[in-house]
Amino acid sequence: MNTSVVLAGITFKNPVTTASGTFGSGMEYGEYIDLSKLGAVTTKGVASIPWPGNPTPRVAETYGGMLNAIGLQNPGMEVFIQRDIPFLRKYDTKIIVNVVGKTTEDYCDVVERLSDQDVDMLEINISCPNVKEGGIAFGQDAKNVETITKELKKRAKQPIIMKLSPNVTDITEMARAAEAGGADALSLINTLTGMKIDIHKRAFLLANKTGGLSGPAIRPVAVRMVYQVANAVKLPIIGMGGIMNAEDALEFIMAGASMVAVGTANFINPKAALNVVEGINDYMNQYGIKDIHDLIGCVK
Amino acid sequence: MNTSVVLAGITFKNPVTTASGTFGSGMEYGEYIDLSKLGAVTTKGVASIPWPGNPTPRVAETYGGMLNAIGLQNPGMEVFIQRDIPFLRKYDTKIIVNVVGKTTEDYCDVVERLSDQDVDMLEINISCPNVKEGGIAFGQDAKNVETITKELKKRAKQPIIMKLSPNVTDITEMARAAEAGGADALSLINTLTGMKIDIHKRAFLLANKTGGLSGPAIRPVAVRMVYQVANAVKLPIIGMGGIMNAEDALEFIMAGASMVAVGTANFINPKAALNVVEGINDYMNQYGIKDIHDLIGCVK
Amino acid sequence: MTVAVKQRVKVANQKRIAEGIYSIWLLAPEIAGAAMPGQFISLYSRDGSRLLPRPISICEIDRIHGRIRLVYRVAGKGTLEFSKLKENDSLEVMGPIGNGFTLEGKKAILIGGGIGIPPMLELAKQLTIPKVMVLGYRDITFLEDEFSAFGDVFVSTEDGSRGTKGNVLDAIRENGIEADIIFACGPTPMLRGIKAYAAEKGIVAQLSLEERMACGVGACLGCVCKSKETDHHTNVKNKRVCKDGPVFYAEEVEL
Amino acid sequence: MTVAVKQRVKVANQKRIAEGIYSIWLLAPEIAGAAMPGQFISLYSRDGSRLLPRPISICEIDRIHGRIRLVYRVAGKGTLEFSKLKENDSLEVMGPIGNGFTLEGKKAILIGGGIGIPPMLELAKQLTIPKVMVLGYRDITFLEDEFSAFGDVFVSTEDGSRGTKGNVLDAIRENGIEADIIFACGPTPMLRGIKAYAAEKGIVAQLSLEERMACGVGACLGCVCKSKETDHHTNVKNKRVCKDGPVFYAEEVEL
Ligand SMILES: Cc1cc2nc3c(=O)[nH]c(=O)nc-3n(C[C@H](O)[C@H](O)[C@H](O)COP(=O)(O)OP(=O)(O)OC[C@H]3O[C@@H](n4cnc5c(N)ncnc54)[C@H](O)[C@@H]3O)c2cc1C
Ligand SMILES: Cc1cc2nc3c(=O)[nH]c(=O)nc-3n(C[C@H](O)[C@H](O)[C@H](O)COP(=O)(O)OP(=O)(O)OC[C@H]3O[C@@H](n4cnc5c(N)ncnc54)[C@H](O)[C@@H]3O)c2cc1C
Ligand SMILES: Cc1cc2nc3c(=O)[nH]c(=O)nc-3n(C[C@H](O)[C@H](O)[C@H](O)COP(=O)(O)O)c2cc1C
Ligand SMILES: Cc1cc2nc3c(=O)[nH]c(=O)nc-3n(C[C@H](O)[C@H](O)[C@H](O)COP(=O)(O)O)c2cc1C
Ligand code: FES
Ligand code: FES
Repeated sequence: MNTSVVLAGITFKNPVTTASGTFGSGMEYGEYIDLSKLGAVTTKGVASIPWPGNPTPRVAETYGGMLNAIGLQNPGMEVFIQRDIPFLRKYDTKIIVNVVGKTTEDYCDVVERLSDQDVDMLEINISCPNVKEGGIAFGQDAKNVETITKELKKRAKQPIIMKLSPNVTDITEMARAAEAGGADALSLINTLTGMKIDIHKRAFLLANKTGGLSGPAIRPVAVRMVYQVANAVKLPIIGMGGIMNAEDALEFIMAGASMVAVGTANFINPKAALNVVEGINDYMNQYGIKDIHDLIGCVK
Repeated sequence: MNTSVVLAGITFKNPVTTASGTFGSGMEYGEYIDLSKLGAVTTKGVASIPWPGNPTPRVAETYGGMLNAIGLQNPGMEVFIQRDIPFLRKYDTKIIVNVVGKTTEDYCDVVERLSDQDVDMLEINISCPNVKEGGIAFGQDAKNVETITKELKKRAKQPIIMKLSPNVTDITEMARAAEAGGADALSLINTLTGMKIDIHKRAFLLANKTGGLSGPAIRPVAVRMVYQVANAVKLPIIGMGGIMNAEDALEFIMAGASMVAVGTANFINPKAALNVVEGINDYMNQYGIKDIHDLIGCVK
Repeated sequence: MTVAVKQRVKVANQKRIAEGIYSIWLLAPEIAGAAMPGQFISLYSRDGSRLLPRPISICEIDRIHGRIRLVYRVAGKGTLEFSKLKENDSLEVMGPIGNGFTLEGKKAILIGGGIGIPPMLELAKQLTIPKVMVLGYRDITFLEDEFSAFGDVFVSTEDGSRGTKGNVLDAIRENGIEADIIFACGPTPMLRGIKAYAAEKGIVAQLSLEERMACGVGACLGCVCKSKETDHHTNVKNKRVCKDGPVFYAEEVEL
Repeated sequence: MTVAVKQRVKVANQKRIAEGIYSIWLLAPEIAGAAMPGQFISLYSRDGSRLLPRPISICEIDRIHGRIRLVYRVAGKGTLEFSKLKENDSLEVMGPIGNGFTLEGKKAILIGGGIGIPPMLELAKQLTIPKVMVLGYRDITFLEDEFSAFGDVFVSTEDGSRGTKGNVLDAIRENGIEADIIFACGPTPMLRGIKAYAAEKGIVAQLSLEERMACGVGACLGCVCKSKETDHHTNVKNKRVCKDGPVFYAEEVEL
């Protein structure tokens, strides 16, 4: 049985990674699961300098999901390079580094610095709804998507994954722009912008007012977008958005994702990503499927 | 205690209506609740001629929500006018008629025909994700929104509510376009486009492949959009999207909605809309709030 | 018809009657009092992540004790949840829903396919004309014995492990069964076959259809089937399975 | 520190100890074996619509019987669900989580405010130095008696219905309580006041903070508090309440 996939020349032992920002750099969940069993670990977004993130409360539960407005708190690329990359390299798994910035220069700085590092792919977060200056502003305009992709491709030695925002009228337009800019792969979806109000306090639940909606509540939107993009561009897709178990992951794979990322589910069950790996194997065994590629995009 | 609201000159005894398409024309749920206790009944979208809708399966359950791809099946305006308006007029409630079409002419035909009828407001559905030819295509382009609003305003004698799609990059742009076109009020949100795959059958769950996601799963997105629009335009807003109970409804009201619509919740509990009416009263009693207007948009 | 209120009812008892098949008795006097064979009830999950009702046919009605029986297959998470209910546990239901079978004819064949078998049991009890039952299974059989009190029972299995190898129509042909009316519930391909068979034989057939539902009360237009004539309510060639059905005359519907 | 696995545990018993306040004992030998005063556990809802864990402090540890006690207020739907659990029911939990109190000092004041009172009970049991307890309530008191086994107990209530009218600091001042260390858990305004008081008196204070959580294990950065110095892990002036806390020295954090 083959579950390994190749994205932009990088071979992953299985099609399961973690969704950026839900798994830190793997240290905490590394106490619960063997990171070597994952196809890859995708790390929390890292910027050129440390970011303190947003005021608290930063998270709120919603029906079948959650809102977060972490605001991309991160220790900055230098600490990340010194501490987190060596930590992850001890495991037999690929490393995908999620990159954030407020300006094009910011993104370029991080990508340039990481280009010499021993990491496998760079995932460019142009879709974070929780920081005003950057993130999503890049991801909601096709021209911007193309331009920034081009700039980063010039600098990166690793293949580049553009991570798309679902808060757009037509996600295929953004996907095409990323493809035109030379992206090697696409990740989708990031969170949907949402809000929760505490009716007893008559106040926003999040200090940031709005946050990013994740979890199983958004899965149908994510599956739809993966399907649309898979049928619009040739790039391989990492699908995510509300994957709680292998069945959910298989929906994304059948819709056209070559890999999947487990996000919010980690918070509910630290073994969620591992369960997805195992559950995909079980499914393939049950139906006698020899190669995961027979499932990728099999529903048309 | 005052719970009555005035939208575009029409007085509603309370701020609760039903979401179009989830309540038929009130006949079925009229067996469970007294329709006279609702601020208004909003009817299923009606076209100039009968529409058969999409093939089945048309509905699918999702985590904390559901997908539908009814495809705007409706008996056409003539039967609606002969049968459904007289039925509803027997109750002491306002009538909001949801209007659909495939072309601008279609919409104009229905609005013209309804303009002489004894109904209180017209809600224009330019946001249905389930019919290829019309609906959402109008609602995802600001120019189209403005143009069609203008055309309909010329023909309608009743105030016009434009119902907006959440499947857009910037909902305030569509709201402003509707305002510029002369809309009297806005309804939001319609459903988010989603998809579900049956991994055992390796097929789409809905015959239409995609459907509209509704229910509590989408509430944070809906509340966010209502808040954004309330702060962008002067028009009154009917807020909807995942309202299951009075607490949920109050989130919308505090975010800036003057009225709320109960949709998918009717399917889970035929008394849902009534419970919302009563629960809002209870809340106001509990906190000594004399006028619902003290709650509308109170969270800034 | 009485209105089906949504109510919380208690479980009288439940047992597994075959691999993955459960039989549950619910204490629901109002439903038992109003129900007709062929009607169904909507069952609601306790877990808020599963919102929509699960439609399950009424298998038996016990008016005296105010109870109804359901027999169902564990098909997914909702029915899995129901299968864990024990005596005195409660759950929310709405019903009875829809139009059941019309009791008519001179000699009947009651046909059930798979999980379409249960509703035929109450029909068998209430239908007083001469009748035979034809039950089609994939492999494992259930409820078979309970039907034998009401007439001859013929069985078909796909794997031929019991009765006729094949489907219910094979069993009918093999056993030379004749009648002037058919009552049937089962998967669509089976019903399609029966519709053709009834047309060929020139006899009446009442078919109980299945479709995905949301409201269960006729409001959402989620559960329609294609009808031959323009429907009075919808004004198009669609009928609502939940409200106008689930039982239709074969000629009324396109399958 | 042992890893907090997610596990299903059984309820030994539960009772309501005041209006809206429940005391539950869970059979959780691993947690009981590893837990320290001031740590907490994450409780998971059975209803899939509520995904995130509910953090609840450990109120008592019974190593001998492998049990832990939680005392909590019904604040919303999750705690309402927990309040209905009965003996032998089970629920999923993860723990023990976080860093508890450091047992130190010569003479201590243990301060609990409202639903911050429960974790002080196990601390009172384990802390062997001379100590007094100061418990602040809005109106209705709970757990008060159980503390008296471990030292003098002073109470404040907002409405003055018992003890000092006012807050815990009013009670401390009114009763002239002195110590070289404070251990405290309660609402942020209370902790802010205690931090200022401790600074003024030049004494050490360990404060247990509260913040909304998602992962509960230090991965999501949802639950941070502001720290005075750049934190070793985050490399910014933020510490994670779930992993680095919930107990911090007053000088470490900005409130
Ligand atoms: C009128 C009618 C009568 C029925 N009577 C019986 C019966 O007596 N015994 C029995 O075992 N089954 C019966 N079914 C099928 C039964 O409704 C489904 O097996 C059940 O809803 C599956 O729920 P689940 O949560 O276990 O599966 P899931 O697949 O998890 O359900 C997800 C959603 O799909 C719906 N769904 C899934 N399968 C079906 C289906 N086959 N038909 C309609 N909706 C479906 C569910 O209601 C739910 O909304 C009947 C269906 C209809 C329409
Ligand atoms: C470290 C720590 C220890 C705690 N110990 C106790 C205790 O011993 N006894 C006790 O009664 N309460 C304690 N709390 C508060 C307790 O976590 C909340 O009251 C509880 O989560 C409310 O859940 P709910 O579903 O009833 O409320 P809801 O409002 O429905 O919860 C919705 C979401 O918000 C979160 N939430 C709501 N209130 C709080 C809060 N005050 N703090 C953190 N998250 C919150 C919930 O966990 C959930 O994710 C503690 C909180 C923390 C952070
Ligand atoms: C707490 C939290 C933090 C996140 N941080 C990041 C981030 O730093 N960079 C990024 O690209 N996406 C981030 N995301 C988005 C996730 O990677 C993922 O796209 C999204 O949550 C949908 O997947 P899920 O529903 O499985 O969580 C974050 C999500 C959550 C919940
Ligand atoms: C079955 C179904 C049918 C619907 N039909 C219509 C319609 O005809 N016209 C319309 O404007 N919106 C229609 N909608 C959208 C709802 O009116 C509402 O905007 C949406 O469902 C969000 O609200 P909810 O989450 O409370 O259901 C339909 C929704 C559902 C679930
Ligand atoms: S399920 Fe809504 S009309 Fe039948
Ligand atoms: S809750 Fe995730 S870091 Fe504390």
